[in-house]
Amino acid sequence: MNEITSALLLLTPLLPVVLAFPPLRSRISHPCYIALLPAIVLLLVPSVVPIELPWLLLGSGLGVDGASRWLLAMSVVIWTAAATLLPKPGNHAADNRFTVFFLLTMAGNLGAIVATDMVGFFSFSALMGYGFYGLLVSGGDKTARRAGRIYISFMIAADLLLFEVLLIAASTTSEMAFESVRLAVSGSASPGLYVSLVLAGFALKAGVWPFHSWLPLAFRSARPAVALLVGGVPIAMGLLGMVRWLPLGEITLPGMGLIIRILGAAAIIYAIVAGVKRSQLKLLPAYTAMIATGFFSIALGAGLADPAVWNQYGNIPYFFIVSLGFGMVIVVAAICWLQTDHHAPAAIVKQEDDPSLWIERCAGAVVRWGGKLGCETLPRLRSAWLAKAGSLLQVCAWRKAVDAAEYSLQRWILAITLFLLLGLVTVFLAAM
Amino acid sequence: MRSAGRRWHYLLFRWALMLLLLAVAVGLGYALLSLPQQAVGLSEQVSANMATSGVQNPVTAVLLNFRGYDTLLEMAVLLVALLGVWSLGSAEVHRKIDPEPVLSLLVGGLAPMMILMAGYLLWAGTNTPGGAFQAGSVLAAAGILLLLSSKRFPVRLMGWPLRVVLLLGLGTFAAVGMTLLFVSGGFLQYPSSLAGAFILFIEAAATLSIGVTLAALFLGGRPQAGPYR
Amino acid sequence: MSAVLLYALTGAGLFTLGLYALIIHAHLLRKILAINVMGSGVFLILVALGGRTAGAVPDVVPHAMVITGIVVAVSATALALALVLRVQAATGRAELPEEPLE
Amino acid sequence: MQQIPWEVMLILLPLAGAMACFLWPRRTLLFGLISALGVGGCVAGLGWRLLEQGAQRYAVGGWGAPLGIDLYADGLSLLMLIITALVGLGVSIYSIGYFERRQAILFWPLWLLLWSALNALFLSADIFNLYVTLELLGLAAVALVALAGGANALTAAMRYLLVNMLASLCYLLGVALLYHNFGSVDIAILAQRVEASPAVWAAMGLMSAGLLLKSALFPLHFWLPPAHASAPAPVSALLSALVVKASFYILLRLWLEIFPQTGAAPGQLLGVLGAAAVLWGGIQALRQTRLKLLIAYSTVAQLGYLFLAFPLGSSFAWKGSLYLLLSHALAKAAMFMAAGNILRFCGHDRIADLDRVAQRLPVTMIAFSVAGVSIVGLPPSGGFIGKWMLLEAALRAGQWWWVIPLILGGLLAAAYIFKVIGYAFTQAGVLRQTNKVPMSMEWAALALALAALLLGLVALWPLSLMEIGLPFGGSEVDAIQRAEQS
Amino acid sequence: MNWDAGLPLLIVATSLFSGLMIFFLSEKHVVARTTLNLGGAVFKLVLVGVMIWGVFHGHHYEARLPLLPGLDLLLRADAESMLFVVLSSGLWLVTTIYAIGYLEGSPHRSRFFGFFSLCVTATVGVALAGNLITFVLFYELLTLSTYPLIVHRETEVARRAGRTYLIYTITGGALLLVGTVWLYSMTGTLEFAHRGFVAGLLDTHRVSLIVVFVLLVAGLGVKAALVPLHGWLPQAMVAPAPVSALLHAVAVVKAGAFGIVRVVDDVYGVEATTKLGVSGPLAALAAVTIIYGSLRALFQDDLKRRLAFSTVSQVSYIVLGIAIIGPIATTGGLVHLVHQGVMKITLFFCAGNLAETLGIHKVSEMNGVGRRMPWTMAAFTIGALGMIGVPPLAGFVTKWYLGVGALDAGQEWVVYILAGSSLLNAGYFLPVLYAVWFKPAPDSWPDERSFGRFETSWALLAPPVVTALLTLAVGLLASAPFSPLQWARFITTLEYMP
Repeated sequence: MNEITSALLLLTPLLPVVLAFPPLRSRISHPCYIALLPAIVLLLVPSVVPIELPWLLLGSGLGVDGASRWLLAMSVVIWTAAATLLPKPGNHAADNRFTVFFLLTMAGNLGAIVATDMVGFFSFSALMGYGFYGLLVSGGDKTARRAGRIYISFMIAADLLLFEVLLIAASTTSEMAFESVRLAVSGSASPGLYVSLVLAGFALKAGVWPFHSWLPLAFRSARPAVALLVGGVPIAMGLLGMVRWLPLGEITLPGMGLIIRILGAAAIIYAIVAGVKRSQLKLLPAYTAMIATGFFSIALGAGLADPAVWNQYGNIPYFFIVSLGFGMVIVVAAICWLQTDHHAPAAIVKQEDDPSLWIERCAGAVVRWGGKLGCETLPRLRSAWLAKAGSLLQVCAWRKAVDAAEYSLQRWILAITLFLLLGLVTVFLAAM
Repeated sequence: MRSAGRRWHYLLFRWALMLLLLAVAVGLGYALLSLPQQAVGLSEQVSANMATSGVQNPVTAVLLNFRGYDTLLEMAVLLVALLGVWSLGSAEVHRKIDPEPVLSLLVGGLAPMMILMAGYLLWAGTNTPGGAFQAGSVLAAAGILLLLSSKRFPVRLMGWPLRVVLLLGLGTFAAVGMTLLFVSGGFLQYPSSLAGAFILFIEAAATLSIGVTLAALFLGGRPQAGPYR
Repeated sequence: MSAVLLYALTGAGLFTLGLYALIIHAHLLRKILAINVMGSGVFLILVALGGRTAGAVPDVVPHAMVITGIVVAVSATALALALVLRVQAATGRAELPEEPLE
Repeated sequence: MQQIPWEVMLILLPLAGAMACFLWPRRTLLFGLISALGVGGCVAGLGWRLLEQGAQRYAVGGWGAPLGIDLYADGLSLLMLIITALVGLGVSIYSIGYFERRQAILFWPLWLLLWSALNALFLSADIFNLYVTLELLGLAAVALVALAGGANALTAAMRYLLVNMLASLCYLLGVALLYHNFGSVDIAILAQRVEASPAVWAAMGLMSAGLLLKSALFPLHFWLPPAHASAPAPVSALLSALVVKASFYILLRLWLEIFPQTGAAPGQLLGVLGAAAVLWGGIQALRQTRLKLLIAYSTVAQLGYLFLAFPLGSSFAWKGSLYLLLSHALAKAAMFMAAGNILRFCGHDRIADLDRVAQRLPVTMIAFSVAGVSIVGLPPSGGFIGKWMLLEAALRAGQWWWVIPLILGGLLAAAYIFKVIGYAFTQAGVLRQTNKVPMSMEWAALALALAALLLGLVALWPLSLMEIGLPFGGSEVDAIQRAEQS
Repeated sequence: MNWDAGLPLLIVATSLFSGLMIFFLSEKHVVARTTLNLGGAVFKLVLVGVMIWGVFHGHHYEARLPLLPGLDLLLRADAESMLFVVLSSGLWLVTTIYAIGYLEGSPHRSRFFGFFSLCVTATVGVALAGNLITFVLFYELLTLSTYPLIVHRETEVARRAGRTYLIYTITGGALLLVGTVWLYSMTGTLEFAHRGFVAGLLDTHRVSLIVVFVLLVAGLGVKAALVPLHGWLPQAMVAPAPVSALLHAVAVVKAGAFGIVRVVDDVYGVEATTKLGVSGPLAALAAVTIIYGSLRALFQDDLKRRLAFSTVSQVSYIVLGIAIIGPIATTGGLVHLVHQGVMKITLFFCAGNLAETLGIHKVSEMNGVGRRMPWTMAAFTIGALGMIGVPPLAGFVTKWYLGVGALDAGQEWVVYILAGSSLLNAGYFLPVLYAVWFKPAPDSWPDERSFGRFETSWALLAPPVVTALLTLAVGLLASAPFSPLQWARFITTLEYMP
């Protein structure tokens, strides 16, 4: 029995990856549904023994506990719903690629849920993030690509921050399982840095205000299947990461709690104001999500300020995440259904030049100016300097001098005279 | 201006060189004067071994017996010089001149005399000053005289016979040395009883070779006959 | 100062004089002559010093050496003279060219 | 029957070969090759004897020093003889294809006489006899240079001859002073009797100056590049590989035996000149546009290395210097032969127009490159071992500044060697007619180059030969090493 | 000669002999040449497998040849050398297959493959060298055997690149030689030992030891492309793609980095390195190199040049790991030796495929190429993401160990270097990936060739796919037994064993 559940655990993230392999996928009729099967079966198994995979990465583990069972269920439902919206597998290259990204994102999502250690969670969420970026961008119009680019910028920044978090964690404890890290960090001298890095990292990933700018764009332009996934995949996993990684209920950081609560409140106010101002039906899910994450932040801030409060919550945060996911699905589906008359199916939109993001403009400017100022001209500058130095040293003159010296050395008279002189010097030196 | 400057440089250089050479000369003179007052040489050893050398003239004894190996190599030097001259090109054809009758007569008379003289010098070398090189020089002088007076040597002598004569000295020397290696067990180690004969034999061959080699050197190039043409 | 030493010093003088001429003169014939003068100086020293013990028989080994040396010098001079002729034929002058090599 | 006197055979065999070649010009090849093989056998025989019985002294004519002349063979002379035989064999095989008949009949007797002179020189224990062999060697070398014909070769030969005569006279004057001071010309006897006096200083100055002139130590190298560059290729190989080394050998002997207590100053001076030679020769080689001149200047530079042992003076340094000498002989001979092949193949030796020689003449180019590895001193090659030993000796002696010329010289050597190799790989603008190169010429060059390479892998063997008769004195460095290890 | 002494020699000799034999084959003998090439490579791999088995079972493989009195040429299989041997012989096989496909029909193949084999011989020799003199020997041999590969194209540009390469490497070799001799004159031995062999001289020869360290690192740093000495690497890009792959991933650059590992770990030993105070400057130099290389890569449009500067940056991770004295960071540095090789070789294979199949040489020409060559570009993507350090690929494992090791050793600044470098890596790789996958393809490629069934010939396609899978595998299975990481941990345990 244990072996079967272990295999199921392994297969949950593995099967989608395997199915993403193009030759396999094209031979199977409904790869997106089949990929979900191990997860579904896993949900039916009453008790799952977590497994240790010491050979995987830096030693990982997989497992399903009470909270993550709910999350898994939510994911399965969301992915099934999204799969129904997928275009029929055809010969279109863009659709094929879309399916690949779909499966990869699925693998990342399911894997992150069943991961029991930080490195595993980090790896799966990275896979999920890059896959989701592909989903956003492939076949979308220019707004979608813009959203994708903002998303990937945030994600890289988030990954960097979370990598630091991992390093800090690893230097405090050798075990990377959630529980032991939580314990170790809460016992460490200054958990503040750790906590703030985790918060910033996952806020970037989940699109929490003020890192929300890709959310409205995504909802405005993405395919229905992708719009359906936004709530359950990046947002839910970001919030889950906070809950899993933070030593909540064990440390007391009142200052930080206050700040987070203020930020949460600001997010809610902003979302309401912006949502009323735009008043576009399609953008409603985005503002809903922002309001939800704002509430979550307030709750989290309260938990940080006072561990007792957090401990009272119990499993509520998990349920909150689950219901957020479900709620988003419903909202999106409803809006889809409302707009289905005048919503053209997402197809290949005419490719045109995208207006670049501010971050890209900055990066581009850095590259341009950096190139002009230093790096590109550096070899030229160096060679110019060398040339200058060369002219100072006058290589030509040196050459002439060398030639002239050899010429005079080749002359019989001078050479022999020199030789005499040397003979004399030798003798006198020796005689001394 | 420029040439004047050069000239000045040249003069300066000359004077510097003279001073330098003066220093060399002074140093050399000082070294010579500082030598021990009494000659430290090999006179004693030479006179002690004269009895077994086979000859009475100590110079010949040193040349052909005590330090005979040097002389052997010296013959090789002559051969190398000749080959070197030959490698430069063939001898120029001398102008066909009609020698004056006086010269012709003189040469006709002198040459046999000189050959005879060479023979005497060779013979005398065993006990008084004289020897192979002196004899050879005289022989060479005779040959050069003949050449100058446009006496042509027969072409068939310019090939193989000429080369044999040229090699005679070196060849004999080396052959005797090798033979002695088997006879008395040492290279150029004469049995004391036969030393005189061996030395005379070698000297005779060497005289002939030296004479002909020097005359051939005078020609300044390869002979116009034979495979070296 | 004995006569022997005088000979020897003369030899040293000849040596340096020859050296001077060898350096200064450009014409090859003069150079060859200069070398022969130097050689004579060396031979003079070699022979003369052998007899510096008054009244004793002069050392004969240097004599033999000088004879060998003379033969060698003659051979070298002969080769040198032949070469001078060839150099003159090839370059038109009996001097060493003093241009640098290409 | 007594032991066969291999020493005498070594001198007489090539002499006899030369005479035979001279007498029967149509059979030069036969006699030449027989002599070459015979000399190889004699060297082997002598080497065997030395290994069994240690250093050998042979009294010519049975008189013995000081009256007679002695031949003396120890590890140093044996190694010089071996290297002469190896290079000699290579050159003999190479010249089969190189010379046309007219030149061959003069080349073979001259070359065998040169060989004889070299063997006699390396075996002689008598400074006057050394003078005679030196003259024999010099005249033969001049004659061989002149063999090429043409204005360049003739003027080079003329210059070379004058230098030879001047140098020999200086040497002879030194011999005269030593003889009249100590009454002997035998090296061993002189070594016992010698004591510091003005005459000894003068003799040392004169003899060293003469030998330095012949060894072309900077700034006395003026005659070497034209002579070595304008001679026929096998002759260039002989001159660079062996002839300049002969005078260095005499200097080494004198320095080791007769003038060991000269004080530090002359040694340092020679070291400085050697360093200057390394750098100057390297720079000049780099500046050359013609291949043979480049190689000739490389010889100037490489000869400079040999003199770096003089300021160090330890037996380890001497051995390193000798090792460099041996590997340079092999490598430089191979290099000149390769240059000869390229000259024959392309009809010119302008470096910039080599035009893919690497592809079209691969064996030759491999030979050149492998020889270049040894010249640069890259491992594994004889040049590397020699350089390593010199470096180690310099650092052990605390005279670290000698490391600089050793390293810079290697870099310069790499620069000029790879300049050639680089152009050999690239295409030139103009295509030219090419001539065929005989196989024997290509493979002879490669064999010598590989021998230079091999010298870097079997170093213990030559080093153990150097111990025969202890020509470099007790090996104090080894003693230090042993003490450190225990 | 017994088997334990013969095996190292045999491993070095397999490629030497196949190389020498290939020289004498004429251009026409394609089958014989291919057989020799692949046969040699496979045979070597088998022998290496035997050796790993043997080392694991406690065999002591050691071959000695006397070089000078008291100084031997020593080939020895220890844990560090096995890491490098496996890398070089494994990737040699892959690269050989690739080169056979790449050079099909081009001239001078015998020469090329001959030197190719010699190059690998030298690399394996560097790996197996048991003392510094043997190391120097093979290190110089490596210089010599790579030169003909760089000038293989026979053009003026190639000759200049070759010249630059030699100026750098020969100078470096000379410095290395001086350092080696100097060290030998002080210690009297050069044999690598687990905790170094200079400890006894720390008090008496402090300054000399520092100077020697600088000489050795400068000599090795040339090949490892540490920053002021990196100039040859981008220029050497004129060489054919398999050569670039070999230079960057397997042989030259790695030999330099491996040498620095040897110097710090087995010549000086970590203790002496710390006591002499040279580890800090070395780490700083490596950090500067990492950032500088990434910055330069950002500005390159030529794909191979971009990859070359990326190499400059990435190889210094190895040096950085070694210079942060500590077991975890050292593990990271060592394991990057393998990881960087696998990733970078993938990228160069892909760049070569682009050039060979479509004539693409510039980043700006790569728009939409992912649709034309999906397999190649998938491999490229994996390699590039690995370089950025995305989990679970190879680069992540390295960065992880370097970061943890730096924190462990109390050097927090390294973490910022790593973060900055990752950011820059993303900066120069992600736009490429975006252009490849999401930008529209142009109407025609610069110089397209058709290869029938696949997007390009199978010999060009298989190697990058295999190495991309390896990139994934060494990251994913990092903790499995016999993985590079485990082997590196094993080495570190030996080095830091109390």
